Amino acid sequence: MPGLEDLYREIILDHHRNPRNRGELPPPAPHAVGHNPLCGDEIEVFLQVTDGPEGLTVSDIKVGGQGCSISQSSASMMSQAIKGKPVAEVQALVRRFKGMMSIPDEHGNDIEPDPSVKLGDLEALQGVVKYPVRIKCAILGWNTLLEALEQA
Amino acid sequence: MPGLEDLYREIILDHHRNPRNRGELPPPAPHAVGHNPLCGDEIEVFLQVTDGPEGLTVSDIKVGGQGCSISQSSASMMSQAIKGKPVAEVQALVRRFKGMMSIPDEHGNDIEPDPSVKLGDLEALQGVVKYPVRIKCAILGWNTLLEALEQA
Amino acid sequence: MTGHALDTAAIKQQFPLLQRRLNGAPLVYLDSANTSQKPAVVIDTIADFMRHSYAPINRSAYQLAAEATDLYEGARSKVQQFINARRVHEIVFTKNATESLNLLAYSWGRANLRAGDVVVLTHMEHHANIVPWHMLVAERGIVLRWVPLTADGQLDLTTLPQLLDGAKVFSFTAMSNVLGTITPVQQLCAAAHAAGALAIVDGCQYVPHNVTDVQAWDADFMAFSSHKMCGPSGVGVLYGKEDLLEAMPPFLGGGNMIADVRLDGFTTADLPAKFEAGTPPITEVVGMGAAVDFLTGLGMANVRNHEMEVAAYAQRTLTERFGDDIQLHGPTNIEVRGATFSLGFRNIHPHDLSQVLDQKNVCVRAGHHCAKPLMRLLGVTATARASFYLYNDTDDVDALADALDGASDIFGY
Amino acid sequence: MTGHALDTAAIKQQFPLLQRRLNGAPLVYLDSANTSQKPAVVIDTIADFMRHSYAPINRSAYQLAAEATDLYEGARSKVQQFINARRVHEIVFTKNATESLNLLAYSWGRANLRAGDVVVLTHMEHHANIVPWHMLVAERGIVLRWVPLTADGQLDLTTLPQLLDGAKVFSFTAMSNVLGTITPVQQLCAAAHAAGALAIVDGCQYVPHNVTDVQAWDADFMAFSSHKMCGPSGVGVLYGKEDLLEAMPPFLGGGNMIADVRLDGFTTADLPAKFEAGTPPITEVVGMGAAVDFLTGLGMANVRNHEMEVAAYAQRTLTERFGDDIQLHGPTNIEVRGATFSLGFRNIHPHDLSQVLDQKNVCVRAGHHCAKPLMRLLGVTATARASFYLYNDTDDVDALADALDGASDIFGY
Ligand SMILES: Cc1ncc(COP(=O)(O)O)c(C=O)c1O
Ligand SMILES: Cc1ncc(COP(=O)(O)O)c(C=O)c1O
Repeated sequence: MPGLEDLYREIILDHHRNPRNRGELPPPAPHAVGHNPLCGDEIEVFLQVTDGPEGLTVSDIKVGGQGCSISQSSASMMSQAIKGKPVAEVQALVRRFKGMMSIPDEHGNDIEPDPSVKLGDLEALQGVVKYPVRIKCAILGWNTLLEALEQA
Repeated sequence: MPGLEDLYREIILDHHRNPRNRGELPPPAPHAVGHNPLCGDEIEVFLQVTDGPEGLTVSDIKVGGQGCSISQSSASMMSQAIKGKPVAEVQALVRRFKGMMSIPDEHGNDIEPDPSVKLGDLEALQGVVKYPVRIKCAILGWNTLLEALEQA
Repeated sequence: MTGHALDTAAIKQQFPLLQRRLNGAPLVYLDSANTSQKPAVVIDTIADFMRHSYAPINRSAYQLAAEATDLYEGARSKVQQFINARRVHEIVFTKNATESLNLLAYSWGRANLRAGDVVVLTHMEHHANIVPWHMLVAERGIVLRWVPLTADGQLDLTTLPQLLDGAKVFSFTAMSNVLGTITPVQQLCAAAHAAGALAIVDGCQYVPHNVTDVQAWDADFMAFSSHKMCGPSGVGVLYGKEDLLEAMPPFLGGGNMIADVRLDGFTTADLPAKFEAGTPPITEVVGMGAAVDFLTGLGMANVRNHEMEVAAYAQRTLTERFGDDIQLHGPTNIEVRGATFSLGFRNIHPHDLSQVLDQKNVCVRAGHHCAKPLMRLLGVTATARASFYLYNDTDDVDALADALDGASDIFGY
Repeated sequence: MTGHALDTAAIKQQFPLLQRRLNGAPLVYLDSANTSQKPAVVIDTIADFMRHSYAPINRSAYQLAAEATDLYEGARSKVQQFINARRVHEIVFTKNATESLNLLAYSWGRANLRAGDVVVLTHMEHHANIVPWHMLVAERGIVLRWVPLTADGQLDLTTLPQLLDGAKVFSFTAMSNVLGTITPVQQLCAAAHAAGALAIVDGCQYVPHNVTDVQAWDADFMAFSSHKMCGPSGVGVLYGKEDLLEAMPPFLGGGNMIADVRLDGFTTADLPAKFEAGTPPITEVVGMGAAVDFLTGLGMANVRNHEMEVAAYAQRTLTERFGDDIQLHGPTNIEVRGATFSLGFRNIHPHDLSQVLDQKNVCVRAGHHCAKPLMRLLGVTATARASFYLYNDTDDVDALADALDGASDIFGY
């Protein structure tokens, strides 16, 4: 399908077909539900946050909900990328990812990419920026993650 | 002033300069205030309604308030025309006058002119119909009269 | 009246946007349930009005303003006739149908509804006919009851008398923006009245596509929007029976809606000004008048007939070509549905489907269509929706089918 | 920045309506305080948008809709920059300034104001900034206090601290639509904040004519309308500080303003969608963006300078030619006034005056200008108002003066 290769990279379709870390964690796991009010997509994020050698660490994450290939694969890749990472690193990754999605920071300014933060597979989502409506899809899981972290 | 002769007939300007029946009647005279919300004109109508040989009769009327030449002269002519008239005749005159002003009846239909009701000087106001904004001016005193009659 | 077929080729020519080519190919616009395209006559009326006749309405004595006022009020008469309202001042111009419904909930609702009072809605309402009532639940403690649906997406009326028992309001759509279902409006109004409830009709999806007669229905209120019926954005309508509108307190306060304002209070103007606070969408109302003329010229019975043909063709084509791979929500009986189809296709998420169809310039909306309660009932978070209007024809159905054909490639199903 | 003079002759050429001849003579449009005319670039933007790019915004994934969304949201950024708001989602599109002010009274007011709470207004407010508060007086028992005026029609600030003492809100106009008075907005905002009150600015008459900087003012909210600033009718703006807008409950309920809707309740979307329920005035917002570009191109400082020149010339000409026969309301100091003049002329009622001036195609508004409390203070029921904008020049002043000259004939004074 000409023109959409940028959006639907193979790795994205793979995460869409086989989402990683799917499931739930029982209460009192920190937990949040995110909605994309435009299309009805819903993502649930469950966390296990424990004290580790490098401070608070996301020792486990599960992702639930339903959505399109972009929101599902983005959340799936996100879960892989942050599992086992210290919260501080997770936050830096969220920032980096939002920067890639052209989302401004809390002051409305562009986010400069921090080269020390590695995106790995998540780079595959770069093509989404050309489809502004889909940015909301790609970012849904990440905003839900932030909300869940606030509960931790 | 070419074009406005139809509107500003001499008799209208005369009533404007020398309004008839100007003043107030003390309570408990039936009384109403009408506003033209578009331009701020205000007209007050005070009535004396007594039982006469032909039924309830407007034995006296006074007109107060401020407004443009059209609203003032229309109210002034109205006061002359109805003073001493039975209420039933007054109501027929209101209907006839509204018909001349192209105002539909309570069902939204045109009012057919009733030839038995004489307009007299009020005919001079016929030219107002060409100026839809001014119809509201011409009709203000008459609607206020109806309200005052309801109090009687 | 036998009516005549619409000449869709000629009609399409009248819509400049439908002549546009995107990436070298023509557009197939199938999102009219969301918002419709505008014929040249509407665009020209709007531009000409601003070029030659734009002026304030109602408040100035000069000729230019009188002309503009005549055009504005003339549009009100056109709308009155279009829906067969009894009086011209029963037509209130708002910014959209959403404001019209909120006006009812705020003004009529706050004046008449107390804790425990019942408002009946249906499971297929648009958020615009749900959220204003939710606000009254939170604020006043009113109670909502919901008319359920049958398996094929019609209203299930078996329990309607019980649902309406003791209700103050029955507010329902005349046509679902998701399922395409046309509801039996006249019967529903009668049922509401039999129970002593007001009947509020959400006419957003019905008025643009069918002959509307609020008097025959005996509807108490109806809300609809210009932008879905070939008119400009920025203007909606609230129809209301005169005595009901008269008795209601005002909603928005400001210029035009007052008789007098003093430091210590105000009195309201007569209808319809009472509900038209501030400078109205002057140009847009005039443009809506042109849209009404355009529709009247085509004949709404002809529009309905045309859309029934397209709907029947779409149903047949999509089912024949895709069988179990396609799921069409809503009634199969064309008599009780419009040409709006929510669909599921294989396992492709509607958002992805819409993106892929867009590669072929086929514009369909993916999402919850502002009807999340209905989505939950259907067991989906979203659908793709193809909605056809008077400028669409069977070629557009074929274009949709062809685009669907290619859609699964990329996802490898 | 020294700025440059406006080339009014060239500017007039850009306004099609001002080229119109009525009864064989050109129009002299002096009613821009009521609503302004539209430059060709705005009319063309609107028509082109409907011809080429009209589509739903926000809710669809296809390219046409993405384009329309970009144009719509682009206009929001333009408006943000035009008034120097900090964040783009501090700009909420409404249908007009009246809705913006009602939104505040309904949403912020009902969430925050209780019986006895004080709202301070001024004696020169437009009904749009009075009636919504009157409604809260009736509904909630809030108390209104009024800032009085000096003899020359400025705000009398001697008792302002006392008036603001204990107040929750100070809502005032930045420029009077009747007197032309420009108020010291920054000082008034500071006084409000010193008293712990919110500062709400009615920017309807200011924003179209001056450089506006809500951050420099430290205004909490500001309302204004597109149609008075060369833009289309049907769209207004509410500016609000992010944290205040965030904390407010929604106003109108429906599509676009929700995050989720269930049978038993709803949650709201983020700013600005939270306050933009239903299909917005899509085309009109895009048109407003073109108007903002047009104004920015001219330079608002240049606009203000030009209007000061015209105002000074008008004041001088009318006083010299008519002496005691003319009464000009409002300040004589051009520094604190715009080019809007309410006037009394001999004993001619404003309505008659406007009608007579119209014979010479001079369009002025007669009436109470939606400011009845101010009219009572001035001791009149109405005034005639001549208001000048960027397309007016000293020739228009002369045309007004000439028309006034002839006005008394018919009334025989
Ligand atoms: C000072 C002022 N405030 C508010 C308004 C109301 O604006 P709108 O009618 O566009 O809602 C106006 C204009 O009519 C005005 O001049
Ligand atoms: C059934 C129905 N009701 C209400 C609305 C709301 O209309 P608007 O967005 O024009 O206010 C819509 C369309 O969005 C609709 O389809």
